[in-house]
Amino acid sequence: MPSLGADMESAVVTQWLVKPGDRVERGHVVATVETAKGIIDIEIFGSGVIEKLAAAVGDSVPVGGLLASYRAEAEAAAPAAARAPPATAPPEAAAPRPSPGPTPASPIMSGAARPPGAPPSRDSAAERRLVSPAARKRAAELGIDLASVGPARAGLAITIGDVERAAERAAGATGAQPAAPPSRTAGPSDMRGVIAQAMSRSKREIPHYYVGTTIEMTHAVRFVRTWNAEHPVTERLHVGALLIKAVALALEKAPELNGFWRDGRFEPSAAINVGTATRLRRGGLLAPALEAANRQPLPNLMRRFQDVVERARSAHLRQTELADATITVSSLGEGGAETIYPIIHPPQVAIVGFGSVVTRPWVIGGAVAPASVMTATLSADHRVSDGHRGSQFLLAIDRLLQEPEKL
Amino acid sequence: MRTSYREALRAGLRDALRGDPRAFLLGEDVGRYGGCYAVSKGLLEEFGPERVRDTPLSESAFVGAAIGAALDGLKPIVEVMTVNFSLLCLDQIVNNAATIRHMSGGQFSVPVVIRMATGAGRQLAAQHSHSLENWYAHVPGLRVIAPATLDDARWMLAAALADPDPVVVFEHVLLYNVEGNLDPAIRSVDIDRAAIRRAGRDVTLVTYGGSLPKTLAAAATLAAEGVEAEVVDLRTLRPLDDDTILGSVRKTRRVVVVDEGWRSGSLAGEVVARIAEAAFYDLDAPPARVCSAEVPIPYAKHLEDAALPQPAQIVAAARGLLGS
Amino acid sequence: MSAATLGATEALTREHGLELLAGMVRIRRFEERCVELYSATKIRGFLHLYIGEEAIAVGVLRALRAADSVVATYREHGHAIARGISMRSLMAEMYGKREGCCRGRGGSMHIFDASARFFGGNAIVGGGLPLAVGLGLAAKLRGSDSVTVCFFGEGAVAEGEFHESLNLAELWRLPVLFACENNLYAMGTALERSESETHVARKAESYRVPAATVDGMDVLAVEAAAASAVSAIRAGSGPQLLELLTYRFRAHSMFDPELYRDKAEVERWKQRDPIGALEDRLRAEGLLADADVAALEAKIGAELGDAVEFAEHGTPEPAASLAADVYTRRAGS
Amino acid sequence: MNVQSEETLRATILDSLLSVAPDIDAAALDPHLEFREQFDFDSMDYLSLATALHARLGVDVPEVDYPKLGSLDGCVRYIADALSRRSSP
Repeated sequence: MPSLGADMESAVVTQWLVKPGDRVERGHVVATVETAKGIIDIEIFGSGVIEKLAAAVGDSVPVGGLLASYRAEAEAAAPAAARAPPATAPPEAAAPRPSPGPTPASPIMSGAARPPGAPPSRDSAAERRLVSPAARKRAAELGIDLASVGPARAGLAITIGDVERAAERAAGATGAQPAAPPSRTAGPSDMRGVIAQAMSRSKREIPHYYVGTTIEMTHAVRFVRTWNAEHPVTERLHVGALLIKAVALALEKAPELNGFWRDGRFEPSAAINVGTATRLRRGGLLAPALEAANRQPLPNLMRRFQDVVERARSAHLRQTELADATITVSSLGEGGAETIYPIIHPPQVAIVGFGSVVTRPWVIGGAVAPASVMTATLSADHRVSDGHRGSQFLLAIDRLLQEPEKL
Repeated sequence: MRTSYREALRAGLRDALRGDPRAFLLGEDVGRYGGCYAVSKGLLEEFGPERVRDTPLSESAFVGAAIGAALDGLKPIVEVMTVNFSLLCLDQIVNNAATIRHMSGGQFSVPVVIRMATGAGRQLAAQHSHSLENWYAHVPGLRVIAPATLDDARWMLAAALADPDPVVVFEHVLLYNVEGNLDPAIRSVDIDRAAIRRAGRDVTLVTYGGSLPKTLAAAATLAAEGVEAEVVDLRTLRPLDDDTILGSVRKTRRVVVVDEGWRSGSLAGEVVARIAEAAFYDLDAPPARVCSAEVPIPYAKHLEDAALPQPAQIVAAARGLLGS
Repeated sequence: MSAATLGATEALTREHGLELLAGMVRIRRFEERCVELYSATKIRGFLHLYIGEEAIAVGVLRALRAADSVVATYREHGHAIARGISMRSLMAEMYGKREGCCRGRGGSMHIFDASARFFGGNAIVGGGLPLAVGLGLAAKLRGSDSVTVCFFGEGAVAEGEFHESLNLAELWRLPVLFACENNLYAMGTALERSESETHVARKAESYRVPAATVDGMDVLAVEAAAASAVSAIRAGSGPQLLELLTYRFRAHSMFDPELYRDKAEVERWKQRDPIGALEDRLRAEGLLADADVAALEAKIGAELGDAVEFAEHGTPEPAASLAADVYTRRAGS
Repeated sequence: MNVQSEETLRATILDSLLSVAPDIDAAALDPHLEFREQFDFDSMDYLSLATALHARLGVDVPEVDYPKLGSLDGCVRYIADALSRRSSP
């Protein structure tokens, strides 16, 4: 089983396209497997005759596990050196995306499966997903994530036609046919697995530090209430939008919290794209990004916020919206717990948590009085920033929320 | 009007000799013999030995002499029997004809037309069958044209003679016997532009010269399968008409270049490179080439056929790009 | 041969003698200045000097009319000057300037001048012979009586184009004078090391081309032979060939170690310097005084100084016009 | 308001609900039960529902009235009331 990305640990065989005795050529698609990110073709990395299928349809095979064996030309039976492209396409646009990350070496890469004389290095062409230049360009224009587009048939490259059909499906899905998902966005059944992998990786790899503070929300809550009383339903605000805007503005002065940790180093992001952790009704969560959140007027940001939350909950998000976030905000909303200690979503380097707004005793002008307050926490990557910077960042958010009309 | 490619060329020559007293034809056996491929048959009788001039087997001298005469303002039309023989006068074409205008700072033009037969298909083996159009198409200062249709055979010579610079004309040996009707509406052709010989939306087939009939046959086969191929006839191999080539590729997003030259260092390679440079993001599949096998063209029919681009290979290449 | 026998049979006037002398000295001084300028890196590329061979260009080209044509070699400064191309135009071309005769495209080896019907220096040995045949053919087809002179070295005799061209020119009876400048060495290869038959005139005879061997160091002899040949050709004799025996005093190009020839041999030939020989005869006949030489040198010095000045102040051809003149109508590829 | 029109209204409201939350099972919906309980609705969902109702029916629900949209029955009641208030002078 080839590794199709750093987050993948195993996949389920969904179809065999060859049987023992079949002749295969390097590059043939021999099977399809289902991963958390969708169904992916498995290409064979050498030529020969299939001897044995080691995994049956429905079997979950760990990365590096044996899928099948084949007899290479003039050689004894060898494990099938099947490799498939990473599910994540290379970046299309200027906006940074998480990279597929390094692929751990696996036994199937070694030994007789390699053609004689071939270097033991990874074959990037074999791993690469076949996408035509025209398809790449069109996908970038349409904002279609190529990972959500499949070829007309296994083994073919993704063409501009495939991209345009995917775009039509996506457009149809957001319109009259909500039942048809536009992309292979992770569904509820595999959502848990995706979260499990990402969070395991996060806890395994990222040295988190945590800082927290309590923020008075009287002004912010009153601002929203007044605004909403004065505006029709289509123009109303949600406290969450204020929080996102405050985070985004505070990030302008905290670049070490905004970006990605990749290949052993921090890549700061010029764009501030705030992911909003959105709980799904059937369990799990998604964090669609609000792009350039620091630069959008609050009403616009609110509309966009409402839009992505709605679409996240109705499975209409585009993959790009999930991949674009440079930081994440996790807000518990009303009626929830007071404090959350969130875990960073790799390859991001920080996540901000907001608890529920609650009424608590608060010292105002030397006297204790009831006030609306909220706990803000920051989990950040210690490889990139230190607690002191994190603390300053939270205090900046606090200051911004005290003057909500300026957001 | 029913005619053959050979007769169409002859009609063009006759027009030239009648229409311009500066024009004259010279080459090996163009006079009494009537031309190796009988293109100039009958012209000696009509125009006399001064203007239909047999030469000794001295390619360098008579091609050089034509260049010298052109330097002095005449309009020589040289026939070199085959492109293989033209290697004997490569010096004159490349070092003199192509350079003198530039080397002289624009003082002299070389309005010579050099015709030569090219290509395989008549079992003439390796010293009479090669396609070296790209050798000439490589050279700045030359214009290289390849009439592939009756109308082009009929009218390209006039356009070539009107060009003040040296023009090399390639006539594929398999085309000489092609027969058909000239389009009476056509009285001249534009040698600056490639021609779309068949319109289509699914894949572009770029070709020239003797490969055009094969490519059109392939397009017909593809059409029967529901694949609409657009066939671009380059006509002018230098300068290439990038606009027409790229326009077609941008429409179909797939391209097969059919070239009887060998693949390595071929004109097909140049066409593909230009497409990659200028239309990379319009491509839906890697450009493909169908070229001759990299062997000296062999004598035996089955071997010769195997060495040359054939319609089936063109069809297969197009199918490959379409995944069909 | 000695200076005393120079042009012994020719009657010589002072005016004629001074013209010939001035023609050769102009070439000599021009090239000597080129050596200096090359050393100062003002002139680059290959620079092939004609020093020692001036009698040929001066002697042969005096036979031509304006409507006649010249095809030369890459050692063609002498031919260009003798044909009347201005020193300014030549020097600016050496400098690679836009005011040069070829706008800096040609340089030393590729001098062209349409008004002089000078169809090029040609840096392909033998490459000019077919062109000369073509120019002759054009004249014949037009019915004009103009003649083409084609200069080439004895090295070109080994090329097929020499044989093809002589054959074709005679076959078609074309008005071409083939002027072979036999300076004994093709770069470093002596004639006897490259030819089974070292008499170039004999090769011409095998193509039925009338040929004569002439002392190329004797400007009067060259002049007489060329005048006779050109007049016969103009009258319709068909092509002729002159083998002009000469010697270059300097290296093949600017510098070479001259391992291929003996220093004593070079010195021997220098004793026969065509300029010195003519001077000697003119003085001997009382036709030349020191003051004449001084005046001549002063005049040529001024012309040369003006040419260098002109070239120095020329404008470099803008690189933007790089692709100009590749084609007449367009820049295309 | 007759039965017919209430049924039409109920269908429209249900449609709006499904447009906001297409993942809920309409067949299993309990009209009396709060959306919050049944479908884990949060304030953003209520805002979205209010926006959808405004788009379909032109009713602008003030923020203070969001709690009245808590269940399907509540929605029908509230919207019918709002519509009748709007139509009668």
